[in-house]
Amino acid sequence: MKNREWIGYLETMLKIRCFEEKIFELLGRDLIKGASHVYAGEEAVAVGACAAIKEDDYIASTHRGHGHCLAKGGKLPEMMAELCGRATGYCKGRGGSMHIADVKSGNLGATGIVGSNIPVATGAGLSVKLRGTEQVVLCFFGDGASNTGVFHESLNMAGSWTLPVIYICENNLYGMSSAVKRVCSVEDIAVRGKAYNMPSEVVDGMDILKVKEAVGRAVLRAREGKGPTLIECKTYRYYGHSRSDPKVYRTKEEEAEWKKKDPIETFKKKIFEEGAMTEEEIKNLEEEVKRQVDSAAEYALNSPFPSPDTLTDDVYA
Amino acid sequence: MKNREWIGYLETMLKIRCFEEKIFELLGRDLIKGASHVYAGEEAVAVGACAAIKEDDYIASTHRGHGHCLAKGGKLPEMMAELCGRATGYCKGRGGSMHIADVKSGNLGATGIVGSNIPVATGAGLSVKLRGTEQVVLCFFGDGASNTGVFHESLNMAGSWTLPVIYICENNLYGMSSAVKRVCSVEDIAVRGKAYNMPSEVVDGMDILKVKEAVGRAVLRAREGKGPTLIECKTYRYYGHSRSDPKVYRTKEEEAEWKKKDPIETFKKKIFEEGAMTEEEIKNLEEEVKRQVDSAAEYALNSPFPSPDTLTDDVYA
Amino acid sequence: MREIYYRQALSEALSEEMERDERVFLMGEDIGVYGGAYGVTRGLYEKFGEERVRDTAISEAAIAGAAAGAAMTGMRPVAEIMYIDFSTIATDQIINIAAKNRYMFGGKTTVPLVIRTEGGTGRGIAAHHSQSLEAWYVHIPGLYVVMPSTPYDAKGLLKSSIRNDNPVIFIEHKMLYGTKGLVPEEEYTVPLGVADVKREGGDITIIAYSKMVQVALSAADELTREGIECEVIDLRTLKPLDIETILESVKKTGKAIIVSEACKTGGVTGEVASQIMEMGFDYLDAPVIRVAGADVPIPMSPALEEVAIPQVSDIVEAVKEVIAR
Amino acid sequence: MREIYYRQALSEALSEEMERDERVFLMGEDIGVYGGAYGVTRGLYEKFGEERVRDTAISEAAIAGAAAGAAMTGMRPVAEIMYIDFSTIATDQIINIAAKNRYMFGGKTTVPLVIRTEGGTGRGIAAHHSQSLEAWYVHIPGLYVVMPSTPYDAKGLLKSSIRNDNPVIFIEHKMLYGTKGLVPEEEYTVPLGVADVKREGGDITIIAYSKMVQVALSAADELTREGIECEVIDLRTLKPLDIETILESVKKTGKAIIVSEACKTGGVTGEVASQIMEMGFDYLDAPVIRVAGADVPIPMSPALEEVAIPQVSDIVEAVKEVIAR
Ligand SMILES: Cc1ncc(C[n+]2csc(CCOP(=O)(O)OP(=O)(O)O)c2C)c(N)n1
Ligand SMILES: Cc1ncc(C[n+]2csc(CCOP(=O)(O)OP(=O)(O)O)c2C)c(N)n1
Ligand SMILES: [Mg+2]
Ligand SMILES: [Mg+2]
Repeated sequence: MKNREWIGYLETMLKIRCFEEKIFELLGRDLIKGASHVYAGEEAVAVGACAAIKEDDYIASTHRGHGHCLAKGGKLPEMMAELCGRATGYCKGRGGSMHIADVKSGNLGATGIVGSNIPVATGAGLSVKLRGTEQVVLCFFGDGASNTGVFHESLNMAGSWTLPVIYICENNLYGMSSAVKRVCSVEDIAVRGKAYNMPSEVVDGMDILKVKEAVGRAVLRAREGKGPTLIECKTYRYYGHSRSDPKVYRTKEEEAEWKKKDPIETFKKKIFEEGAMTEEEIKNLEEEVKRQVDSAAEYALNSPFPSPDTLTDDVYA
Repeated sequence: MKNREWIGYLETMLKIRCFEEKIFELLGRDLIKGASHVYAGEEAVAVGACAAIKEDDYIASTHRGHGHCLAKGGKLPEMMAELCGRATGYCKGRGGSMHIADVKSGNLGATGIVGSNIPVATGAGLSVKLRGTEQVVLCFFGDGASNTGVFHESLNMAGSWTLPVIYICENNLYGMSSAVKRVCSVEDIAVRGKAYNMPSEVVDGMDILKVKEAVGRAVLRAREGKGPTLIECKTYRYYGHSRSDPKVYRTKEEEAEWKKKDPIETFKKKIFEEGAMTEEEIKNLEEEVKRQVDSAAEYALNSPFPSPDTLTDDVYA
Repeated sequence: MREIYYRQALSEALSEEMERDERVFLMGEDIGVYGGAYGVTRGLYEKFGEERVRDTAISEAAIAGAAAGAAMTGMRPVAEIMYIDFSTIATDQIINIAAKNRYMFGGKTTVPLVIRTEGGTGRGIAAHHSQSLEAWYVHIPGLYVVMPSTPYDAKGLLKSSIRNDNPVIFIEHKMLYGTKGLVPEEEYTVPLGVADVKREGGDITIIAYSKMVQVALSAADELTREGIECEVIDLRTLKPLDIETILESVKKTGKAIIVSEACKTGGVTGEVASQIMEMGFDYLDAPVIRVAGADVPIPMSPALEEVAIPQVSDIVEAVKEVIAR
Repeated sequence: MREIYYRQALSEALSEEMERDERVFLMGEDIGVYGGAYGVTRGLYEKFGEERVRDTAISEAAIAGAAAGAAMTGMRPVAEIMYIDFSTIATDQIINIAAKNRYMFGGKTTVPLVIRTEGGTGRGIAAHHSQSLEAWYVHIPGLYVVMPSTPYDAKGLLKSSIRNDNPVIFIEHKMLYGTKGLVPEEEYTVPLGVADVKREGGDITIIAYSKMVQVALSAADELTREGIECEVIDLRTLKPLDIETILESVKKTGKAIIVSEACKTGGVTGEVASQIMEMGFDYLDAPVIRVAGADVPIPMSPALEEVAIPQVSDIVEAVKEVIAR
């Protein structure tokens, strides 16, 4: 049982990494327009967190949302098509990278406005409470987002109404070029839980099992009606903020240091050591994932663009 | 020396109380239009805090701003005229109660939008820092305001830039009808200082000397370049939120309990006990203040309304 | 038919819709025991309890955003933002999330929510409590904007807004809460997107909305004594705009003025006037004139507040000017 | 004269004004070592240091409010809000504080600040990064709204904005940063509130601003080949509007169209068209037609983004339509 789960986690992390590498390539070849904020390096957070919830639970995602979408059950072809602006994408090509949403799978959507998903997640939590289900909501956001006003208003709301929301801060040390050290008055975002009387903890965001464990505890509390939790995952984005970012604000040494803790490599090692998979099985899985991503890209690039006639569809229900 | 200061504090507190009672009366007689949020009961906060700063320091005020304005050196006639919407008021009658500002005396203004003075105060602190003076900024706001997004963004900014701003939360237990217990996820707003790595403390807001002391310490720190402080003053507003408020959300017992701690009565007692004034001197002072307030009201009610020709003056500099 | 207050009409709409549909709930500042700043929710807390009539902290952005999140997950929130002036704190959530999510996500979600707020001048409460910001929301695709002028419309339009599957900005007027009008006991709704001819007349069309409809009707009364018959159109819904009803009237009268309390520059009046010009230029005997608020922050002093917005006399004058051309 | 990029022209304006006046400083997200999302502040951090080129947290409301507080106490901040879409988080501070404090406080303070931001479509970055929200700010008394279309204007207008004692919303266009134009080496400024006739012509007036000026000029080129001479007016400052220059042109041509990327409904185009009608009705041979963005959130897909906003062909068509009347 554990084996099967672990293999699933590895597969999803590999999918994310491979997807992001493909995206980076397609951006470079100008086959994808617009901006894409890639998630490579942070896979353990989305996959670990989503491993702790069920299909009918919700997530709310960010501008760096491909990983969340895949971890919550998003399919490669529809995602790839969306990023390529095609009619077959999750959002019919209207959203692109920054607005990828698979509402059916419980993903309330990525957003281009940093922090703006936090009240939405909170409202989903309120909805759960009012409807009386046992669902929970995972709300992903970055260290930078923790400085926005809506972070504060939302966590206060969730705290005073004991809503079933787990706030997951992906602290990757920077918001664009701005180091937490320079623009944030605290080093550990988790400290901010105190301002809402909310349990909080710092977790190694490069370790999928630790993330899953921490989120799992919070989910349990939430399902028992004990309210929200703030979990800070220390992690790192491998690429620049966006493709054009020359990364002058950080050092090669720092990058190397973090890559040593690579969430996929360390988990592969663990899987191998615990005998859940052989090296060959791992290799096969990697190749299989690569094939899937390639075929998703092919599907996307062969898909039609949305017809201009559809421009004004769906503005209103 | 101490005597002279104490008498001054008492005089200002009396002025505020008497001013507010007059306002309440004029509202009832429909001689003042609009809304007025009166400060009676909270006098020790404004007067104690302003006693700790100098003339060229700044304050930023709230919708409940008459007390702050007087404590920072505002004059009764111009204030009264402003509340009555007259051309002779501080703002030429354009601001009224909710926007009273005496910019010359360092009062950056009251505001009708709860919380919106907090970034302004923070910016004034930044200005001080950039200009390299030793000024400080006192930023008043309520318990309710501590739940706004700008509270969070501003305190984070002040924390990370070590700005000379003292954030003074007037926790009077309610924001309009909403008890802190019901809408705020923490009981002591001071706890929120932790979210910004900011020193903070809770002070008895009914005791002017304690307020002055705490603010004084913070001012010293600020002038030494050691950054902002959050001070929470526990206090109580005697009247309803505004004149029409039937106060169904609180009990007569609670009101009586707080009135026992009346900031003016307790300070009068102290002054008398320490021999700074005789009972008669106190009585004379009270009468003198009453005369000043009455004469300010007369001045205001005899002042002209602004001429309609001036409607579009001063929209632009 | 009985006469009730605008405030009561709104309250009945909320109460009836909450009874009809358990997904409907209210959230906002001081809407519980306090009953709302203008008393619209009075009694609802006692009737429906604190789960469905939720007092919030002073957190306008979170109110709007949480309403959107709840709406996307099966509820039908009615969120109150006490003054439209404070909606400026929530605009990101209103326009970037609530208004756009459906389109942006490929039509795969709906965001059925109502933001009840109020605007306008008249109480001497100055520049942070007297604005008319409807033009902002009219500019945003994905939103409805509704502004009732009578108790009848208030009730019927609010019920329709709650049943609508799109985000609706429902803007009441502070000086209308205490006005009375005929409202049937029986259930009814008023459709969104349909203007109402509040008075017929053949000489000129006066287009107005919210409290200015009442002012326009007074002006029309005055003008009829001088032999000028005004047709008064109440827009009721500003977005989508019922341009057909307007054009039909202008076709008949050949002349129009538009009245609004909002600052003239950049207001909704410009949009309406332009649409008339674009689609009805050949009907026009004279330019469409706008009678609107001065371009100033609303001053507190009653001496200034009044002159900052259109009065009956301003409308009368504008009508005569247009007629005289 | 040398040719430089719009981006560089802006950068020079900032640098020169910071050298001229030590009260001028910059604050915003990623404007330091990163040099700003569109590179405008590149090099300024190195030149002026971190005190005067201040990187902020992601806190748009605090940025705008702190700028106002600094402005009221002797500084002249230039605050950058990376995208106008994010200015919706700061609208309370911009319109209720920065715009109103002077008037509300009896004229006893000034709030000299510039909010630099950018808007518009063209990069496939969808509905949260492509809006044109200038209409919102044009509606607010107390603000200036400036939208340059060329490197020359960008530099001259930004310098004037920084020297102006009022809050100025300075809106750049994402697709103009990489365009080049003639800019003198010597010091100059461009006055606020003055439109510029970018091309003379007697048959029709095309009014545009920001990037649409370039699109309109291309359309005019195309139309000249068919014998239609367009006068192209670049508004440059949207508030206050230079209606005199517009009326003068319309008096000559008798016809006008207005072009804007913003959603048509409730956009600035309606204001301009209405003012022309109100003040120049008798000059008009045909209705003033608006060529504007579709009423949709900007879609990411290049296939849709392009059709959502006016293209050269749309302008050409509209001109012909008006001429044909
Ligand atoms: C409200 C807002 N401000 C600024 C931006 C520009 N921006 C996009 S991502 C980003 C950094 C976000 O940092 P963080 O929350 O830490 O997420 P990360 O990118 O590190 O995953 C910024 C400033 C934005 N999209 N929205
Ligand atoms: C942004 C905003 N939301 C709501 C209001 C309405 N309102 C005015 S005062 C007030 C309560 C403020 O509470 P608090 O900050 O505790 O100050 P207090 O009135 O208790 O002094 C409310 C909700 C407002 N003026 N501004
Ligand atoms: Mg980050
Ligand atoms: Mg309070």
